[in-house]
Amino acid sequence: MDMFIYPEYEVVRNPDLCIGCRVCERQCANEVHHYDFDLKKMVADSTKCVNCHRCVCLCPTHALKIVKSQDTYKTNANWENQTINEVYRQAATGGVLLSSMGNPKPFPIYWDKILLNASQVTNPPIDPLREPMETTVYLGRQKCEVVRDGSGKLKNTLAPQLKLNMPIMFSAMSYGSISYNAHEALARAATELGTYYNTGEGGLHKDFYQYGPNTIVQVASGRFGVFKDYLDTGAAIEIKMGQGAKPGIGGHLPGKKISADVSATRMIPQGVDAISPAPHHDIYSIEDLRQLIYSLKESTAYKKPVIVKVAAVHNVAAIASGIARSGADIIAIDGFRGGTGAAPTRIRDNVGIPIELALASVDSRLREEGIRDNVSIVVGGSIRSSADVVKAIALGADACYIATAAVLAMGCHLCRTCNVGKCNWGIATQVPELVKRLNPDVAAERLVNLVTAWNHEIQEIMGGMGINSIEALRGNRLMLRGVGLNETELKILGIRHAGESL
Amino acid sequence: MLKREGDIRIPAGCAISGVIDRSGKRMSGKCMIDSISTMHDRSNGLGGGFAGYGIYPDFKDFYALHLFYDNTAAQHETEEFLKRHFEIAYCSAIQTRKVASIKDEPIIFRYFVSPLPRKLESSQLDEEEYVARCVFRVNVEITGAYVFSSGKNMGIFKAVGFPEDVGRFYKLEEYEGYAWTCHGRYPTNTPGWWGGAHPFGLLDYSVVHNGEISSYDANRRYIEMFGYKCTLKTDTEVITYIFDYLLRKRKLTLQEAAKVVAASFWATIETKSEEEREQEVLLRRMFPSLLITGPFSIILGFEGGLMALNDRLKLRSMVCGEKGDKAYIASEECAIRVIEPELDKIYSPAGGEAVVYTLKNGGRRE
Amino acid sequence: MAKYVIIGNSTAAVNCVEAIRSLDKEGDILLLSDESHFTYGRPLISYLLYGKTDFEHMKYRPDDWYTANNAQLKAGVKAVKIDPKKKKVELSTGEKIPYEKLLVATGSRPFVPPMSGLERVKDQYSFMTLDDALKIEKDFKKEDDALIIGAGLIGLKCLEGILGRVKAVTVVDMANRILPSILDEEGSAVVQKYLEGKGVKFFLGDSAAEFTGEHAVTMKSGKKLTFDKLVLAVGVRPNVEFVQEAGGACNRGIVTDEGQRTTLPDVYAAGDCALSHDIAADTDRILALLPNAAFQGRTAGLNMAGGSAVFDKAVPMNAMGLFDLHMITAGVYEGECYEEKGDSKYKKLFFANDRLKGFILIGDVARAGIYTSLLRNQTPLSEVDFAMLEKSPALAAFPPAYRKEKLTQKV
Amino acid sequence: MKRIYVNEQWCLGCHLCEYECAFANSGMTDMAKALKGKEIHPNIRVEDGTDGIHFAVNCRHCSDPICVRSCIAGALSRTEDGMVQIDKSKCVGCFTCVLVCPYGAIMPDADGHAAQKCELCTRNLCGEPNCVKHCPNRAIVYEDRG
Repeated sequence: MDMFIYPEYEVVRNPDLCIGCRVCERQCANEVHHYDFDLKKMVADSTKCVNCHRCVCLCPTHALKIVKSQDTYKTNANWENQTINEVYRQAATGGVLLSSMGNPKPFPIYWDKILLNASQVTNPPIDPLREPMETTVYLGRQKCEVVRDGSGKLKNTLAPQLKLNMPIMFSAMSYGSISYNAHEALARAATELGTYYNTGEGGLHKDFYQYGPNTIVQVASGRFGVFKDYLDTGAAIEIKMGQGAKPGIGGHLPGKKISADVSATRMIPQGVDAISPAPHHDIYSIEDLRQLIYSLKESTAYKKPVIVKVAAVHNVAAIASGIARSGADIIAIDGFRGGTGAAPTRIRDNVGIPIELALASVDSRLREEGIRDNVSIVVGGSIRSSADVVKAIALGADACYIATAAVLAMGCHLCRTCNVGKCNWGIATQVPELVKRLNPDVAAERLVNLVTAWNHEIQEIMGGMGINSIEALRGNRLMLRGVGLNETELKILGIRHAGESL
Repeated sequence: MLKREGDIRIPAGCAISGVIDRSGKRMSGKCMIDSISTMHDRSNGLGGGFAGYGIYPDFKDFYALHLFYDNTAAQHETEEFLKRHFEIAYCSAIQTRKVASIKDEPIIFRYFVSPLPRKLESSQLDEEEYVARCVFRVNVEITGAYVFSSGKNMGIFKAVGFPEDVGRFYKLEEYEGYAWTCHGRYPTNTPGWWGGAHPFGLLDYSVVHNGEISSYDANRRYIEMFGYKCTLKTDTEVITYIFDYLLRKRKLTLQEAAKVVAASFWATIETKSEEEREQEVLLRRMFPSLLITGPFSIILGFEGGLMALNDRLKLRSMVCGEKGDKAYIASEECAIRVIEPELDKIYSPAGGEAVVYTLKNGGRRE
Repeated sequence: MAKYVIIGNSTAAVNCVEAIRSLDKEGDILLLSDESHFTYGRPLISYLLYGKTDFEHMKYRPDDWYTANNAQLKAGVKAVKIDPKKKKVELSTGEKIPYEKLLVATGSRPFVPPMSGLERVKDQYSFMTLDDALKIEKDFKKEDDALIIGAGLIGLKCLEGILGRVKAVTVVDMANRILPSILDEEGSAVVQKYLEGKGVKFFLGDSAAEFTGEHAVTMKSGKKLTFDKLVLAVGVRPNVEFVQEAGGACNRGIVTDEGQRTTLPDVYAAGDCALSHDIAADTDRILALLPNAAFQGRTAGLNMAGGSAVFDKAVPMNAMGLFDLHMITAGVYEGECYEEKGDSKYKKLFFANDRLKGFILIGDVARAGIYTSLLRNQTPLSEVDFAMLEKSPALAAFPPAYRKEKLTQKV
Repeated sequence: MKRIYVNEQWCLGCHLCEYECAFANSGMTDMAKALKGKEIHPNIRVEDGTDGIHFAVNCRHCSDPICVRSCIAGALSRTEDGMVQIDKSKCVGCFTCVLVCPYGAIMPDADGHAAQKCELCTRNLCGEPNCVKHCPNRAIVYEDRG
């Protein structure tokens, strides 16, 4: 018999408010709620609850809430309830623990220990409502020869670049891990915003080829859905070497998520597990990567920038330096808090390093080597707000990838059970009735709202610093100060402590 | 204790002025002293300086190195270094006069030098780059020595004090040049250091600057990738390096360099002709990290001319005036009127609008 | 001179005026009415007696309707003749009113078959007009026994109106069941049982042989009944005489085309006086229903004002309430039948040749219009999920394209 | 004129609209107080079809409304901008409108004495259709589509 584990969260219903409309019952794919005709009232089974808040949000009288249950084992700072429960689970199943979304453990969040500057007296703040405040970013290699034509005009010798209206893109989430409607929403929002979304490793559904100019197509170790049309359709190609949530680990999309459409898009049989190997089996070294980069460039006539995405790991600066010299146009670095549709819990929670430190060390390293303008740097892995974006850019990033914030905008409540495939918000699921819950009209609008709001905030913050173009913020670490950071941390981040003058 | 330039970054508000006679006729430095002194209140006595072009006709083929030494040990070490790398045509202390307000003067020396041919050849560098690198080495490696002027047939003169006092200190009325710039400094958090005064120069580029740029660290961290060492951490220093990089190393024109540094807004670029649009977009895409934001008005001095440039929002005052062959640039109109009351033309250039005055007989390309 | 003359002031007439005004804001409109009331909802007279409405609320249109539509009402006059050649209507007063376009919306009148001794009955009433109802309201007393001859729609609506006003009501009809025009036999029995539960006495399959006195009648069966008040609701006859005499074709009603044109030039007919083509039964007949009068009046009006409208969806249909029992019926009761019968439910759907032919709903009438639409549109049942519709009317049973058309765009 | 349109592609069949409608027309400001323990009689009804098909139906505010033509009492009428409205004081509950409405969108009210229908929340305090406002998936929208 399995050890009974008391649910971590409990559904609490206010009987005075519940009108028995049964919306919660209809909306819970986990079948937590049902109307008891004998008792003539709604009842809930908290053991099934994943705390996705769908019922809480839809209850018209706000009769529901979900609370952390108070049941506890004998208090033990070392053996916490969750730790004990995980032992019980593994003792019962013999399996690897799986989780989703980003690392929830209380590691330091460096963003929150960095403060921003503003102008006072000697240098005027700029009011973004009165003056232009530019957030347009071009991503790609900037290093090029100055060449003139006969009339003395400069010739464009730049490698292909991506133009972003704001330094924010939607990070890779594959069709398969997220739903058709979620993909459509991301594609439409990226198009409307003038930025990019990323197919992830699941190929690109035919319906979305129309959004190609705002699509980054990913080539990952499984090579799902990669063929000529796919590469030609995207605005850029991203080679995924690793992912912040699970560095060194491949992917595994269970067969039940391989619907007919997903199967066609990924070019794999329906209902069969989709396995992404941990490495690319044609890339065992940096020179192999260079070959793949140039293979992809060759096959797309050198018209598209190539992004190489790596997880933030200990040696990331050296790795990035190698990538910057391998023909990549953009390096994407994914921090250890990045989200995922499914990852082994132990990997998610223990592997990789914070994006803030990875970014700072990569940017510094590339500058020391004089090759920072070989590549643009895009960072992801828990960019939570416009302030994080501003700090990332001041540390040296060209742009940020957001995904967790994007799915939150679409409705996700971070219940972290994407791996189960029954997402009540219609995002991380392929079940038609659940997919339907995400109207792309609504989701795209919310994504546009979010990014537009962030961009306004970025402009406000820049204006406060007296900076009216995002280029002048990039790598401008003097705009940052640390609080509560030790010497090593400050040194890696390349910033001074708050209170230290300019 | 207050730190000096180089230890910390010093923003400053200031006054600038410049004049050029496009016919090439040389003027005494006195006109600049007169001009800057009208803007006395824009300085606080913590720095002033001048750059004169065409002042060393007798040594016009030699790099004129002006140095500050804190002590003779530094001087000896530096001179050893110079001898290893240059042929020194002439060297002497720079003549100064006693001015009550100018205190704590360092040892101030001038060398007219030319790279040793064998050294230059083995360095595989062009001559200017060779000189520039030597200047960086002195400034970075030799404690107590500082090269503050390194161009040909031009010289920078600066000190801690009000600019008009500095001018008198250096006896600038005795120098004659076809172009002059000057600067009165209003730093906000330094005791002022001689080397930190403006103009800042590298080779024949000199910059006087009024403002406080917000893009400083983005610019600095970028330009340092190309061998520049921002030892002073001042705006003027990084601006000078940016122009040196764009003009000398990347061979951009002055106008192109201005479009990098004070780029038109994207929205403005949209409204331009296709050709202009292409060029300006290209420049912004090639050198995004050299965009300078925040208030600035600068006069860039170079062999054969001056360029005036404001930040793109024009957050600092700057006017240009013309009278015959003479052209004037200053923070305030009064600084021009005081030396030329009857102008043919006076106007205020728009933000980001580069105004270039060059010698009629051919200075540098625009 | 009025461009448009309308004989009548009820449903067909009012809808005709509104239709004219939708196309012609200017042309003068004159309505002629032999009643002296503001236009009122004729079927409301039973509700007036039943107490569900009052004189004020019976107005079929708002108080400013005539002025808002720039229509003149000449009330209390009787049109007696049409001169189609001279295009004039003659009134009983001899006045001749010229017209460019004429609508005959003269309705119908009670039909009283010859009954021996009827002249002996002083307190006899018909139930057609507001004046009839007002008279009943005034005359009928709590202690009266009422006898209604006729168990059709008029008779039973009168019953509903007066049951609470008198001591007892007895209903007789020659037919052997009630509401034969709208119910099948089983349905009649259900309703009859319901009414009997309210204390109503029925004598069916029987008729008055002779009124033997002011308050007594002997039935054909020999049964003798007494009463205080007698209501005659045997039937109605359409008022077709004007048209007939003027040479217009008339059958059991005025013959019109689908645009409500009579055979006389510029003369139109609509309402209870005019024939309709019943598409459910594929036969021409009078469909004395208010919606039908409205559709016809509107069609006539549009055509009179120069439009081109057709009304080709006439089906018999009724929504009928007796006390708290509601029934909705339509079409004809032929072909295969789907039925559900329960305590509070009686439902029959008749279908043949891939079409719904008719239906009867008693009790639960919700969303009956979906069935009616199948009938009026002659929708092939193979195009819908009829099995689902049998259970309950639902748009879900229609093809998605139909729903898209109806629910996602203006209809 | 703005009308309510439904898109069954996005209807989840949650039936929230029915409760929001009932609440909107309850005249109360507290939903629990208005609806708790009561049977609701909303003007909008969700149909739950087969294969996960759901959609809400309420008055289409037809441009040539058959219910208005058929009303025996003149209780149904069309406002100047095209909304079909009901004057309950005139309605006698004959349900001829129920007989003719092809959408089944007009219905007997709670006590069965008169008809009721959607009046786009113009007669309550909402100001805008409450079903639209609370539809969690924009399956019901209030738009001018001609």
